[in-house]
Amino acid sequence: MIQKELCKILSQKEIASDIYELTINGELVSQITSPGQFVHIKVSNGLDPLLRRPISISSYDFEQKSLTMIYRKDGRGTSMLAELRPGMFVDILGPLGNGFSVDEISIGDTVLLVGGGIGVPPLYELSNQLVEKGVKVIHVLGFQTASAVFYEEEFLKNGETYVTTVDGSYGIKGFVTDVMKELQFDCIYTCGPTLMLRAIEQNYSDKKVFLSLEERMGCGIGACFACVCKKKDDPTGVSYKKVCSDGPVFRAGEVLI
Amino acid sequence: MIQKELCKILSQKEIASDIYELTINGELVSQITSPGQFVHIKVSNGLDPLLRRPISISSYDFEQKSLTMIYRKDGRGTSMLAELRPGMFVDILGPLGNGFSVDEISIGDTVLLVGGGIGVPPLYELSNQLVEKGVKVIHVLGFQTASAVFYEEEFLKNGETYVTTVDGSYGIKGFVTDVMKELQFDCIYTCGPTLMLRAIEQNYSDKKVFLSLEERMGCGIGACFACVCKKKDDPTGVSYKKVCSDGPVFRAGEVLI
Amino acid sequence: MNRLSIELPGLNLKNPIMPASGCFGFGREYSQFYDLSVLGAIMIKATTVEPRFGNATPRVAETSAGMLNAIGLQNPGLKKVLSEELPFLSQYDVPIIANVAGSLEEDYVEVAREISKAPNVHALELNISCPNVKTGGIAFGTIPEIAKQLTRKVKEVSEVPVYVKLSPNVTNIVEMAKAVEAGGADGLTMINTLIGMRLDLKTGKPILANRTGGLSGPAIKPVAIRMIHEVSQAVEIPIIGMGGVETAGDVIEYFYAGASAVAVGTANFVDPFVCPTIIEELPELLEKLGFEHISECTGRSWKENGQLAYNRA
Amino acid sequence: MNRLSIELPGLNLKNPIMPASGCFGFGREYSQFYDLSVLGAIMIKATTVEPRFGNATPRVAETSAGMLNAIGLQNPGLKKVLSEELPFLSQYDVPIIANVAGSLEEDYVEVAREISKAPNVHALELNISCPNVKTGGIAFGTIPEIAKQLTRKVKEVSEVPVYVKLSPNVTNIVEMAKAVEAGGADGLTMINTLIGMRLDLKTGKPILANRTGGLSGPAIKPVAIRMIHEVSQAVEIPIIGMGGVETAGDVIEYFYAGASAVAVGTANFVDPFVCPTIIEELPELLEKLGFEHISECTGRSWKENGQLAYNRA
Ligand SMILES: Cc1cc2nc3c(=O)[nH]c(=O)nc-3n(C[C@H](O)[C@H](O)[C@H](O)COP(=O)(O)OP(=O)(O)OC[C@H]3O[C@@H](n4cnc5c(N)ncnc54)[C@H](O)[C@@H]3O)c2cc1C
Ligand SMILES: Cc1cc2nc3c(=O)[nH]c(=O)nc-3n(C[C@H](O)[C@H](O)[C@H](O)COP(=O)(O)OP(=O)(O)OC[C@H]3O[C@@H](n4cnc5c(N)ncnc54)[C@H](O)[C@@H]3O)c2cc1C
Ligand SMILES: Cc1cc2nc3c(=O)[nH]c(=O)nc-3n(C[C@H](O)[C@H](O)[C@H](O)COP(=O)(O)O)c2cc1C
Ligand SMILES: Cc1cc2nc3c(=O)[nH]c(=O)nc-3n(C[C@H](O)[C@H](O)[C@H](O)COP(=O)(O)O)c2cc1C
Ligand code: FES
Ligand code: FES
Repeated sequence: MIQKELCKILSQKEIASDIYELTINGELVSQITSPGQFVHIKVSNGLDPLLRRPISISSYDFEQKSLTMIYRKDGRGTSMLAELRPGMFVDILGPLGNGFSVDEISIGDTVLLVGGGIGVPPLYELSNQLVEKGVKVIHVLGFQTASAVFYEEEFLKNGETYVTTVDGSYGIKGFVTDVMKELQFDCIYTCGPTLMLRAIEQNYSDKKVFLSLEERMGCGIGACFACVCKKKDDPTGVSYKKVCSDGPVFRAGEVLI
Repeated sequence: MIQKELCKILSQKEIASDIYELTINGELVSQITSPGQFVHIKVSNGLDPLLRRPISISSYDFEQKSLTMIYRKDGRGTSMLAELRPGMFVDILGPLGNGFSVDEISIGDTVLLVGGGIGVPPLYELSNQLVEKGVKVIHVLGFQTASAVFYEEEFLKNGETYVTTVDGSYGIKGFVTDVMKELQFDCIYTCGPTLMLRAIEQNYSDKKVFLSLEERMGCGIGACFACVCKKKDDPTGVSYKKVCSDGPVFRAGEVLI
Repeated sequence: MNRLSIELPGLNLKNPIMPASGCFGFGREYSQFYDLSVLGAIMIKATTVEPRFGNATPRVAETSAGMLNAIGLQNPGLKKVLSEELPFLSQYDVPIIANVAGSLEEDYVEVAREISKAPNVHALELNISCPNVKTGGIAFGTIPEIAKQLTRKVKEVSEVPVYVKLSPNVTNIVEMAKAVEAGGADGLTMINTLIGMRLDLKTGKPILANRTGGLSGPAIKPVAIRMIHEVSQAVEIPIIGMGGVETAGDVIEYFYAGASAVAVGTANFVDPFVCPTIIEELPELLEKLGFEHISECTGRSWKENGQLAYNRA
Repeated sequence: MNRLSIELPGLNLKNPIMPASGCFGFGREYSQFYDLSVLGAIMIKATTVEPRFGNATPRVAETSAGMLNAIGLQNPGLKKVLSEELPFLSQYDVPIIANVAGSLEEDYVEVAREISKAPNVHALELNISCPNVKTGGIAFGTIPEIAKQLTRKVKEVSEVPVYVKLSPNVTNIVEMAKAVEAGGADGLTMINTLIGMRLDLKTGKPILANRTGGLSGPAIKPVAIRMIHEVSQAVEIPIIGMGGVETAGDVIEYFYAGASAVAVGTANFVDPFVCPTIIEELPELLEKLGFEHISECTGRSWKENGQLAYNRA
């Protein structure tokens, strides 16, 4: 069940340049069903800004009823979110959407988690749950530059982790796709810029690939039709999926990206 | 010189039902020239609400560089103002307008200060300065009801003080004008609802009367022509005064109220 | 006593609050949050004869106290609305107002004829004002004669009263309102969105794939209030007002302007509970303002006193 | 290099930022805050032949991310503007754009003839779009033929280039723009305010004594951007854009839409330093966005590349 709740901020810190990690406490945590779901946040009480902001859940804890998000301070909304301090309350609608399925993976499989920039966060809970299940995970995390890198250590604890930066200022110079070529695996879970997702979908049509998409949203719950994408098997027709309520995670080949 | 400054909130408390006393610290205090001037407050950083709110200066302290305002929590802006806590900063434009002249009063004169509701605050600093000068002051303060009464003790320290309430739940039942009839004095300073000001102007055309007016404002500094009133000697013509920059204090007979 | 009941052509409303078309889908999503039977009515998403995919994404962009949308009338088409969406909604005790759209007059007429037969559709809302589709829509909404004729044609076939949704993107809204009244409209709904655009600072290009979109939300409320104030004095048919409604106070302001009911659009996205919350808060606000019944508020901005004949249940 | 210099008919601007008419008086008040010579230009308050008092108060009301005003063209009249206000402004190194208003064609013509002779008036802004006066104003702003004729008449007498200020309260803004271009306008300024209204919850009556007022501020920005985007593709004359500008980013968005300069209105009331602040921040923002000169931004939302011929200084 989706809930709307004033959640208490437990912690907020800048973990990389303009990248914030925010942990909140709320009853709605108990409703989370899978890694890769997201929440829709009203960052201020008034009309400025008007709309909620969709942010992925990067990890959660049923016992503490807490969830953590990682976001980039960018426009008006996320900048205001970054101003909030522990003890304050923030209006959250969630959990929303359908996350990554971990059921289709068998123990012994090797799974590649590929994240680009601010697409990295939802992979973290996924990684935790896969490792707990006994699955081998390899992480490939791409960033623009050294100052934007975050959570490398956290991922390292779960398995092999490659970090790339576009400018080569940290880790491997280049794109995640460069690293992927060198690796062996059964299945891919990925989240990041559309260009990256498209490349992965094309290059690994033989593999099982799960992609998490982004789209501008209105309602976040499936009512406004802001976030639709076409189904791949009907590119000129009227079939569609909604990123907010059918996704954000889709199987490669399901929708046009 | 008018200044625009982020001023630190020193204290904020509710001193009567929905009536708040707010003290701030700022360099602009040094620019205050007379009691009855006001400031224009931006209660939030963003666009909600958009405009500043005019609030009278009820007292100030050059040494501490502090000024105090008393306001009624009413609409969106003042409700948000009431949420601010000591240590926070608030964007203030001021001091604005021309206050009450204390120069025209001689030692030994008896001056009546008549305030209605949220028109009471600017009279407080005036009372202090008149007393300091050696002028005898009598206060007549009108409120709706007992829970709305504030600053009675503060005024009492400066001189005779009559409190009226419309419903008789505190002090004298009735209007300030009822009490005024019984008193002897040389001059009136008044601030409050337009109906009250109009009555006083009519009843005491023989006396020297100073009135502080209110009008909806845009700029607060004389540029937008939102707050004009007609001059009394030219009721159908084009002569005008601006409440924000020519007032808010006018001599009775100067403008049409 | 029910202080909120309102009777309008075809509509026996337990309260005058309803979600606006396009902002509530066909109710399924919001039925997760509350019992839709608490609503006065539901204005369902625009329905066209054929299924439509709508515009490319991005379809929404935020603005100051508002948002732009260019959904492009995406909808599953008349057949599916009749066979799936309306039956789903029939489990709730709530009248449906069906938003009817199309590119050609014939399209409107066909949708109107069929959808008005559905048992839970109590009124139609003729969407002659959608700014986000290339053909039809906007032309019908800006030329009085064309609007009048379309209204007449739809009235001929509809089995329920017809409300016409006016576009604010016109020089003279009163002229449009009078034209559709003359065409036989039973009521008006207003306003649809203002045409607007936002550009991306980084690319220099429009944020919306469709370039322009419809501006909704609190930003447009003063424009809507002004138009309803003018139109309600010029026509005899009732008005369902909309544009930036977020609170019970906003609802009263619309009634004062001349509305007899109010629709809530964008605010549902911000707070999915906004409609039931407003419905709950209205009686208390009426009490505070000294009204026995919400119908007393209609047109108060221009009337000395008294009520409109048609809007007290 | 000056990244901000812009040349427009009659106007040699050191930067494209100017206070909008009616939001800056005749500059006296803001001259307390900063040296007016930093401004690109100043659009002074509407001037009519005779002095005017304007409307009754209240004259302003706040709205979500906007405000309504109904000042009613209060101004000291042509004679005093010529003898007192313009001479005051001549101490600053800043071109003045004189906003010309009236009720009849003759009024406009007289003000234009006289005020265009003032040495520091470098351009006129024909205010054919003021929503707050009963006669004149709005009619000139909504009927293309009338607007064209007025423009022509004013052009005949003006000694400086004439910009025409367009009203957004029309069905077809492009038609209006083309009409005044055909009438000889040297440029356009847009947009004036949208007509709006707010009602007082307690009294039920309009907050403004004039009932309706002009909506300005960030709320109207998407409407302005849309209109400038359309008009700039349809005319050959430059556009000075306005409506809700508060930041350097807003200025760039207006340029992208098709503006060659930008006026700042309501924001002056919120922050008296807004114009110099924007002027200071623009070069850095241009740097960040990768532009050498602000003129490169004009029309980027619809142009592939390249610049308009007239707007690089
Ligand atoms: C399902 C989903 C999950 C996401 N998870 C994360 C995350 O974990 N961390 C993170 O940093 N970001 C995430 N994003 C992107 C995030 O929503 C945007 O960065 C954010 O909305 C930008 O808001 P702003 O106030 O900074 O920008 P503004 O420019 O002020 O935003 C204006 C409007 O555009 C929308 N918008 C702007 N950029 C985007 C975008 N990239 N995607 C969707 N809407 C956008 C905003 O929501 C808002 O409605 C996610 C987006 C989606 C759809
Ligand atoms: C010179 C002057 C001095 C004032 N001094 C005081 C004071 O010391 N204490 C105090 O409580 N109030 C004072 N007021 C009134 C105060 O400005 C309003 O109560 C306040 O602006 C209301 O804002 P809001 O956000 O509560 O209401 P909202 O309804 O949200 O306000 C909406 C808009 O209307 C304006 N407005 C609403 N009511 C008034 C009003 N009565 N006068 C002027 N503008 C109004 C607001 O400024 C704002 O622009 C003074 C007003 C003026 C002009
Ligand atoms: C996302 C979205 C979709 C809309 N779709 C429709 C529609 O299909 N038919 C219609 O008549 N109006 C549509 N509208 C307009 C609304 O019904 C309403 O008239 C407008 O949004 C103003 O109300 P608001 O400010 O409360 O949103 C839509 C509005 C939005 C925001
Ligand atoms: C208080 C006020 C007075 C105005 N007076 C005039 C005027 O005299 N002449 C004119 O052409 N426009 C006038 N305008 C309109 C502005 O010049 C401008 O077009 C409009 O406000 C949009 O810009 P903004 O959103 O930055 O305020 C006035 C606007 C305001 C808010
Ligand atoms: S955001 Fe509204 S349907 Fe997805
Ligand atoms: S408030 Fe602008 S002139 Fe007084």
